[in-house]
Amino acid sequence: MVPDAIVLSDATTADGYLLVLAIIFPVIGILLTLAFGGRYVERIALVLLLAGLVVAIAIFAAVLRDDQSLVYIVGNWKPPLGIALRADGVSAAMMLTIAVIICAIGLYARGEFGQSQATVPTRASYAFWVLLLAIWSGLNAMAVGADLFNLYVALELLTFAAVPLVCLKGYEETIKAALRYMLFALLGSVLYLLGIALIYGAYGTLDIALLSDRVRPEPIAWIAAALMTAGLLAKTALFPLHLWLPPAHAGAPPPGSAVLSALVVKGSFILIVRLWFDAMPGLLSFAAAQLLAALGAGAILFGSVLALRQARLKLLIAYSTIAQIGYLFFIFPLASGDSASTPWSSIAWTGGWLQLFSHAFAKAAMFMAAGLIAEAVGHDQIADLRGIGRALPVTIFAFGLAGLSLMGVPPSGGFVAKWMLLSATVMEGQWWWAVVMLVGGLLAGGYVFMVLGKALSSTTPPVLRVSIPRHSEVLVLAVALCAVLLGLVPLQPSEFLTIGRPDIHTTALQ
Amino acid sequence: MTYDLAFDISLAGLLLAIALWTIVARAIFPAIVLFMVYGLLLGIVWVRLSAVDVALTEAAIGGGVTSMLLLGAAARLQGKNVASEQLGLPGRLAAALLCIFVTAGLAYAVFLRPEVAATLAPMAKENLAESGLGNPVAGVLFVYRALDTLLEKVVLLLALVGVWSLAKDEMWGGIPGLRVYAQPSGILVYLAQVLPPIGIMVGIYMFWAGANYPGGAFQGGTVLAAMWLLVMMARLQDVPATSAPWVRLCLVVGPVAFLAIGLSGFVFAGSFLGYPEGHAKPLIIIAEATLTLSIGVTLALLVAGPPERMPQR
Amino acid sequence: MKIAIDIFTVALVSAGAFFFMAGTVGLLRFPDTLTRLHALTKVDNLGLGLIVAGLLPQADGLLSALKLISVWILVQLSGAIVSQLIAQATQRPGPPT
Amino acid sequence: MTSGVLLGYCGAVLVGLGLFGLVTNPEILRKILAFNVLGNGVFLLFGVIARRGAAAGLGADPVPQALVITGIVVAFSATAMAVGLLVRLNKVSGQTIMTSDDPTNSGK
Repeated sequence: MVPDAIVLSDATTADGYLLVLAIIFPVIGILLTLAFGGRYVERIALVLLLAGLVVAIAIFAAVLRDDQSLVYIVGNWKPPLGIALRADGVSAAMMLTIAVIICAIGLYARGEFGQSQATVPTRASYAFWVLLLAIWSGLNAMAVGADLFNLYVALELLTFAAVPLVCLKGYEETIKAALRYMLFALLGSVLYLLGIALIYGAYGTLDIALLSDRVRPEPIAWIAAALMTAGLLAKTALFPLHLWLPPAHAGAPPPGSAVLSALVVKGSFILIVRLWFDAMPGLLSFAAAQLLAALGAGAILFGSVLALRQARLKLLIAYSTIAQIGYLFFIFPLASGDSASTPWSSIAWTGGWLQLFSHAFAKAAMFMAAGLIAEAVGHDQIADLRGIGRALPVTIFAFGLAGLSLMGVPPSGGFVAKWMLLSATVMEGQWWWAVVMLVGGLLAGGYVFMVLGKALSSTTPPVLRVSIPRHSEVLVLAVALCAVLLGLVPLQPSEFLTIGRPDIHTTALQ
Repeated sequence: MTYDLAFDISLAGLLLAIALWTIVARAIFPAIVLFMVYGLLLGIVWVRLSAVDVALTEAAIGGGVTSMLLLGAAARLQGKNVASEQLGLPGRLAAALLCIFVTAGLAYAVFLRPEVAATLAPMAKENLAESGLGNPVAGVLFVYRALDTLLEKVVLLLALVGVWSLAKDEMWGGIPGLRVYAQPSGILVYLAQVLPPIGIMVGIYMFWAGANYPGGAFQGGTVLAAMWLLVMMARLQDVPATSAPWVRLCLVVGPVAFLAIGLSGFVFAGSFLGYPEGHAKPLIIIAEATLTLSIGVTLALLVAGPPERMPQR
Repeated sequence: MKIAIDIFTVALVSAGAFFFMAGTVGLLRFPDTLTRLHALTKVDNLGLGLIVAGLLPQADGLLSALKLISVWILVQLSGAIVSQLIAQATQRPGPPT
Repeated sequence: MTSGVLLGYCGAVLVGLGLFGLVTNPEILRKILAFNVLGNGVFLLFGVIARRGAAAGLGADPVPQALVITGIVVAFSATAMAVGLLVRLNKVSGQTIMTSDDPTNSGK
């Protein structure tokens, strides 16, 4: 039962340098703003956001055109000694999603953290732009990393950017939330590092492609995989390690909440997928996959029920994130089954990733909408949002569109994703996950309509504290529309998401 | 060999006893002092493992700067509300069980050694000549896995931005709230006058020797940081404002130089973070020299904490 | 000749170790901070001094010998100053934090 | 039993001790201290693996050593940030412990 290696070229491909740029551009921004004391922090950040978007589009186009992974061998030192960067179809799609959302959040954040002149920015606005750039660098490094330790550094980059973002407002609860997040994240990274030690000691490499060839289903690999997965689950906030998420995501300023909930928790999720499907393909046993999905199911039920009980809009959205993360973990039992020749040609593989992308857009739109609502009325108590739909029709419309994706109702990316996952449960004969998904969809409907019902209930609009600029509302709508547009992808396994992955794959199941 | 083993057994026993003590000690102050001792003992353990580079790092960081940070925090914390939230006995037992489980799993993993030890040592040594370095650990840090090192420096700077962002709004760009223990003609002032010349020499020597012998930018930078902190704490020099241009310059010069060398690799070596043939060593020395300075300033400012007052004008 | 040097080393290092032990016992047994400090200074001065002196003939060359001596000098310096600081701290009221 | 294996077991115990302190001690500063003990245990395991990989005239495999140095830097940064958060929290609220109150504040 020797799993096949992921056959990948070990030389830099023609457009491979783009992967370096994707990581380095934000870093240049961080160094520049530190050097110049932040006088031009917003402008530097916006220019680099644009550059990063161009790079992400170029990477996507190159992968699409060549129908193969982009590879970059850093310093021309091939693994196992050196570090490689690889972007397959999944990475390219991920990076494009990240780029679009980060750019949208950047534009959105100009309202809160913008600088009118080239003056020294305030504490919060300076920190926000630097942290946003750092998060982008970390996420890109997570998407293209092919070395477990390099991914650890990327993971830390992400954590160190995400934690201060939580307590940017400096209130007592947000500092407490940030500290709790920090402790969870530290425990997570130390467990992940422990797994790296064991893997290096047993197999002498940290390169994912080389590992896939060397890892055997044996105790040391299991211990390492268990430790690393436990650590990453703490960072992904999968039930029951989710305690840190709601106060952290609800406490951050709105653009921060959007980036944390839409993207940051996904960084460690990609790594879990890479670990089980790419680095240690022979280890994903039926029991392990069922356990991961069972935790996901727990997250869906627990997160949704608690979301229904929230009085504050931002907390409701944060609990909804816990629930929606749960769906992602169905990818493990449903894609590793024998209904398709490889996990990536299964419908669950496409469905799982689509869930990730559409949730990213939907959740970003929701937090941005919640931010506009809170700005307009000065609070986010759901009970007092009566009639807000009249005052901010575009925002509430965007919120509703995003809600469609969370519920899994057409037309939306969430619908296509959940439909694919549902069909996979049928194909794999694992109907029990279908039950959870349907209940989760109903509960999501419950909490989305709880908000919409209030917002649309009264005919007299409330008095707004400040008026919301129209372009902010349109921006939120655009992001929500992205989640809807994802619903146009055909209901079949996506070819693009299989690029750069081997044709034959052996899991422990077969 | 048996003498060695006896030494290691007593070393490990002592280390574990002190670690246990730091965890269960009742008061925070003795726990931190014990942690300091623990850090120094760990340094010896690293020497026993033939990892002198790590030993230097551990002694400088674990025994030194980390303890300083923790002591500073312990001194600043007010209103200690201890023991009200102590975990119940069942909770503690469950936690103990979990930890024993993890330890047993790890011990088993240590016990399961592969027949052929996995190692990249021959490969790392074989290719070292190309870079002109003599210290293989520096080779891994600055040649083979230079991307990790570069990103790690960004993490360090990011931690500093994170710490600064905890300041009050009106203190942004101000002076860090490092505790200054100035007593005119006190003994600390004397130490701060005598030690830094020696310390700075040691720091620079550590970075310089790091190319061929154990040492390097990080170890050297830590010593520099300690010297600067000493000088500031004795108020021989004021703590600078975080917005001071020279502070900002010192912070970024190392990462910028390293990144610039890395980017020039695109043109001159055919790869990011590659070094053109024959020029590797001088380039690495430049990167390390600037990084030593940047690391020193960053570490010292991390210990100094967020800005707490504004410069008087 | 070699044997004489070795005997010299063993004698001095043993004596140094004795002072270390005595100092440690003092640290544990003496009643208050100042008397404990008194015990500790013996460790720094005599204990380490004797050990360094004993090791000097075993050094590879002048450079290593100088390194050994500078270790002793640095410990002297820091030991003396830290003792002063601790002693000053005992004069101040309040807990040692 | 060789020294390497012995120190490996030592690392395993340090991980357990650190984990215990991190989970059970309510005082945040003690949690941070325990995290450092835990981290050191992990690094020690790297060291044992490096020592095991001694070859080509090197006393230990340089790759895990380099990873540990990077890891120590990151652990220090983490400690600095956590301490910063703690001191700030203490200043704002006078707290030094991580209360186990339900962070959900569901309802109101």
